[in-house]
Amino acid sequence: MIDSLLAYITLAMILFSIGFLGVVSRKNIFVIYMSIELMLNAINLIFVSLGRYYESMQPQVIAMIIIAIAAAEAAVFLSLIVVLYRRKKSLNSDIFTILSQKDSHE
Amino acid sequence: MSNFLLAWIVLIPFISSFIIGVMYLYSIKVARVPNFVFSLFGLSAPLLSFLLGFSFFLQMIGNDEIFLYKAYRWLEIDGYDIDMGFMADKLSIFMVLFITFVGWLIHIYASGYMKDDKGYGKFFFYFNFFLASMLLLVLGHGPIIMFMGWEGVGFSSYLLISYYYEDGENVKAGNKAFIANRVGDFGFIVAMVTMFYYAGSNGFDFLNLKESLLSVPVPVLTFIGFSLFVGAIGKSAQIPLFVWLPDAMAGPTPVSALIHAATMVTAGVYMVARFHFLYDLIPHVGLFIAYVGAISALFAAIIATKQTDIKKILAYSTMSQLGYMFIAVGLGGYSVGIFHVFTHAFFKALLFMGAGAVIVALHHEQNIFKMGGMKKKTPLVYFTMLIATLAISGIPPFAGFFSKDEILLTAFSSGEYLLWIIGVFTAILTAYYMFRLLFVVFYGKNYKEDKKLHFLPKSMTTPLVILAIGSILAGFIGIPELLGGENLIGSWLGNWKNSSLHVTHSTEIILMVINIFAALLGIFIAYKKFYMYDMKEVPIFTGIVWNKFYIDEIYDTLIVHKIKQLSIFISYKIDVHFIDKIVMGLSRGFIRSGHYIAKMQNANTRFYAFTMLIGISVISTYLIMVLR
Amino acid sequence: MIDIIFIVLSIIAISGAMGMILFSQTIYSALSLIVTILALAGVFALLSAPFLFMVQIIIYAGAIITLLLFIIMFLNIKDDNLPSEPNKMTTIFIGAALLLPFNILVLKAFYTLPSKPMHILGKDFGSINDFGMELFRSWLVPFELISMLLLAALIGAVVYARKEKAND
Amino acid sequence: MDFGILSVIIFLPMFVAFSLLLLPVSSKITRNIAFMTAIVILLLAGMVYYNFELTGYMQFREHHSWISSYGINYSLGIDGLSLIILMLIATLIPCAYLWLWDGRTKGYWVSMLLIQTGITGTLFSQDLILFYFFWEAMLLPVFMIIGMFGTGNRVFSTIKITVYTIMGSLFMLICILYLGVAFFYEFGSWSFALNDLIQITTLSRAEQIWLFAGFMLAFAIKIPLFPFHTWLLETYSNSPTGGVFLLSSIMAKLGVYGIVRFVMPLFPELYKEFAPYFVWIGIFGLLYFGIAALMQINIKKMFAYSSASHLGFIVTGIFSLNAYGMTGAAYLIIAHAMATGGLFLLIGKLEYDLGIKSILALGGIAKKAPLFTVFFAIMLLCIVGLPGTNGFVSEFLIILGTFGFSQSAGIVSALTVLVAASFMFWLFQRAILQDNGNDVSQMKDLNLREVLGMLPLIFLIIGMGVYPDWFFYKIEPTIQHYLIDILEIRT
Repeated sequence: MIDSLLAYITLAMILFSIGFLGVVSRKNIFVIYMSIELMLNAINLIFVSLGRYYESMQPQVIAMIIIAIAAAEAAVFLSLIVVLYRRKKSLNSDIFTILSQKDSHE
Repeated sequence: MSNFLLAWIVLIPFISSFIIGVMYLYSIKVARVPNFVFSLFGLSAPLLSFLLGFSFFLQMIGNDEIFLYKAYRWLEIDGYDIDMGFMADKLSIFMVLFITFVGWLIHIYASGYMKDDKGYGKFFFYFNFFLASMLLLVLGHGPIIMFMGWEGVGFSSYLLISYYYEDGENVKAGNKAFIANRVGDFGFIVAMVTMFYYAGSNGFDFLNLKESLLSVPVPVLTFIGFSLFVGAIGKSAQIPLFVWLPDAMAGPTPVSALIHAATMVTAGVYMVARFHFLYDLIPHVGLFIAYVGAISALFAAIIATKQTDIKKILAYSTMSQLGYMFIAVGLGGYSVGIFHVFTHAFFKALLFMGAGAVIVALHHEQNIFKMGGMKKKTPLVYFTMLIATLAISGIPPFAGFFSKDEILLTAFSSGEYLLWIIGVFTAILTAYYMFRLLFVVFYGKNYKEDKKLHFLPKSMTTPLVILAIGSILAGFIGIPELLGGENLIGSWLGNWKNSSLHVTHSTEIILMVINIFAALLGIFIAYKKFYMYDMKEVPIFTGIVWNKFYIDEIYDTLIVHKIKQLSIFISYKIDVHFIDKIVMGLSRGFIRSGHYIAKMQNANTRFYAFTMLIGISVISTYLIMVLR
Repeated sequence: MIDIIFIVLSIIAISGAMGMILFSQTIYSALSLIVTILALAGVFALLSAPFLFMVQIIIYAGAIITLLLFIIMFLNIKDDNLPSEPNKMTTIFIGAALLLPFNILVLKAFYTLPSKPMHILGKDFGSINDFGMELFRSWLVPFELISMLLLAALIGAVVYARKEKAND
Repeated sequence: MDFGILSVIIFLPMFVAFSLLLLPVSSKITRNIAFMTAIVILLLAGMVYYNFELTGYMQFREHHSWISSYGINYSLGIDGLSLIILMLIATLIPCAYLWLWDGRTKGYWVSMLLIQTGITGTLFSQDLILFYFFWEAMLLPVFMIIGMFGTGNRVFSTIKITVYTIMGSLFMLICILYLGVAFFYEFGSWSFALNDLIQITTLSRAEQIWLFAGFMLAFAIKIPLFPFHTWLLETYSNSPTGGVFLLSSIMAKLGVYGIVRFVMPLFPELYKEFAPYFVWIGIFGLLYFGIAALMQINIKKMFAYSSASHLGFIVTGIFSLNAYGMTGAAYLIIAHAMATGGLFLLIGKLEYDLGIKSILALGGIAKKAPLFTVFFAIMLLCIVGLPGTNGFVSEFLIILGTFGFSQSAGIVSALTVLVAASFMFWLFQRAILQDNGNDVSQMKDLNLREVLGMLPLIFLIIGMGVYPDWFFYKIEPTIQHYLIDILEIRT
């Protein structure tokens, strides 16, 4: 009974929620990144469990593509963090607000 | 029949004015066109029209034929046609004859008067246009066509009055004339529209209206008649829309002669006569018209007694004489009114041209108290002016006597004795102020300067002579039966309601004598006061009469000023501070709230995520509730 | 048996995730994430996805998160470089409350699906063979696009991380 | 006419504009090509006019599917009213180009061409979404031309006109969508074609009134009716000549056209029911704006008020519910477009030569530039409604129609003969004729090109005034169709 679909979905949703909470609550840019990764994993889990449920290979392929995209994301994201940290000596995600062009609107 | 020639009576001056206008523009832009070319076109157009009119006149003798020419369908709406048509009956052809004839003489005079003016071509362009509009007014076969001429006359008078446009005052006078005329036009248009709805079903021309107006209820007819008369008031300068007439003297003198003698101001009288079938049905409005005329006549005569500007005196005298005409047409004596229009055309044109000659001779001096002794210097002008003055004062056998006598006879025989008394009193005043002018200008000794007089060309003096002959003879076409004559004009214009037949011959003689006596009384007073007038200085006048009863000022304060204030109130108060505030306030509200919303766009991604979270939460809650 | 494994893995995964968002030290968070990911790899294995199990361990845990750890260490983060997060717990609780409807909604949606046993399928399902056939038959174009994406990410990363000029 | 002549008329200017934008050509060549385009369109419009049949129904129909899943079609057609407005546009624009000949940049010409596309598209659309599309597309180049080439506080003016017009047209969009949905519920398929939407029967009275109000708001702002007029002053006084020319002479008229084309068939009952209000609003606007114009110092603001005054009169005409008033209104649309367009071109020249907009700083122009004065006078007479110009014919017919609608309204509306005359002639005196001692030596008289540009207008003004029947017979059946078939009024 416990191995029915709902259990896997519940797990995935819990992980997803935790990831979301991490994005919302933490300022540490690394943790935000990791939370996003966690959310991606939760989604992967849903895909895979649905694949198992419908006995289809397609979701697994999608999950695999997501992992590949996560890898690409990791590369870009981490290099960005490196640049940012070099300049501002901070991991606070709020300093990214300097990227907005708010001044030109005033 | 050669009815299409009717259209050419109107078209010839139009075409000639167009040609002159184009040539004038050519002359100022490219190469100078000599003056005689302008005068060639300008003078031939009225003459040709006159000849055409005369040919129609000849065809009309002895029968009651009405010539009708429909040129084209002007417009067609809803299956209803309005034509561009021309109609000549005895009334209109009579008008055409003296309009073109007197107009022609004034044209000749103007060719001498305007000789040195730079805008010679322009002047004839306006002049021919004026004449053409007047002819259109007279020959139109229905109210709409008449109205076109009506407005055209108003506009060309504007052009001519503001002829010397560099001076703002002249243009202002032109504006005044145009706006006052437009007030009249408002009445005309209202009358026309009402007529169209109540009586236009069979066709909107005079012949059909004559029939269909019979079935219209009297209150509506009263309204129509009253509104039409508002139009006549504006055009013919009666109380209360006369203010433009004295100011209209801003134009060159031939313009005054044309406006006052042959065209424009007589249009109102003509219109009432043209709509005689309407006014016959509503005698109470006719009486009102007669009273307005009488009061205007008296009022203008009183003002004229105190004026110093030679042209303004004549202007007020025109207004006064128009008042006489309205007494006649108001009381149903249409032929009498038109008779006076006819005689008046001659002597008033003559008076203005004579005055113009004096003005030119004295190098554009218009104050009569700076003139004097002109009798010796310009004897020809003196004699012609004397004839005209005698005519306007009503001394037999000059033209004015017969027509004025008939008007007063009409008033008396209709039982309107008050009108008659006003008429007679005005006749005394008329004789007085006209002879005051004559004595001061031609006998007075005020003009001391020995400046050489300006030369008067032949073209200016010849028309004077012709008009003087006209002023003597014009009255003879309407000699009353009493004096053994035949009232040619009365019989020519048809068997209109004419109440003069109801008095006995003895009464008629008494009235005639009273009139002559009144004129002589006026002359006598003027002689006493002004013969051999000699005053060292130009007198300075004050008082309510000299200030024309402050009518201009009253209009300025009560109407013009108030409208200006209202205009400022609307455009600078309501629009800016009220309507604009509301609308732009709305937009400012949007902009302000936009600022607040923009504050949320603070580039803080966590904040965005949290907002998103709230959104997800709300939507999910909603969906849970909906999807059971 | 599977149930027990699943429960254990779930507990590990959830506690790892909790740890990740709760630790204030970055390095601990990263280590917690590895735990979660490994636990998830186990769950993938339970779902008859052996290939993904391997990919998860090798690429995710082995490459991506290791890269992350490497960067964290490379940057040599000190405590005062870390942002202060005083409202962390409050936000987490509020957020959790707000997320509850969403979770309920999703679970409600899946609840409508008919229940079905989820035991491990035979060898054929989820093998590399199957996976490869699927990938290169129906997903060839996305696959190629992914390679382009990876290339672009690679170039982007190099451009970003390049040593900056002094005057920048 | 199988090649879709209406589409060619619509999209030729746009095509030319984009080609010119992409090609590296100078502003002079741009201008020449723009002028050629306008001439070609004039010829095409003449072809349409020649082949137009004397019925009141839509002709030259073109129908293509555009967004078929929502029943949005590219559907064009013209009737008598559109025809005369088309002829108006086609005649006015080349004339205006001749006047704008010198000193305009490439962007200016491209904007003008794009505006032409928007205008003609609006005119031909038979599908409400398509209409809305062109209606908005027409505004964008107007904003550009005011914002880029205007004078004074031009950005503020642009914002103001944007706020006003977008607000109005958004309400219209909502109403259009509402109608589409109502059609879907009633007939089970999507359509936004005018002919389909008029068949809707399910709308309650309250819904109808709201929709009517929404449409009327959009058009009232564009016209503008009292009290939505304050954008007009800023915009007219700050727009460049070309912009103000198109705004006053054509776009304002499209507001009136929209009422006749869409509001009347969609809500015939309400149209009849609310007609008295609009007749009086029109008359009120006529007097209100006319009086306001009297004391304006800025010559362009004065003409802005004057325009508004006449447009109020046009609205009175179209709501008079009889053939006289409606024909008169259609005629006044043309007459006023020509006169006011000509006047704005003339004033534009005045401004270009002297750099003056204040009446007080003018004067003595007549002596310096007689031809200018003559043309100015003729335009002015048309505005004033002197017989012999088409202004008179239209004003007379509208007064006639209004009188037929309500006697008191007719009498009040006859005041128009006074209102326009008083401020126009006063302006003429102060700004053109009398010598105020101001320095106007920079003023040049018209050259041959400008005379050529103005002559067609003069010819039409006088020709249409002297022989109106010539121009009437094309539009008469359409008006009858409106009255008998749509409004179901026996005349």
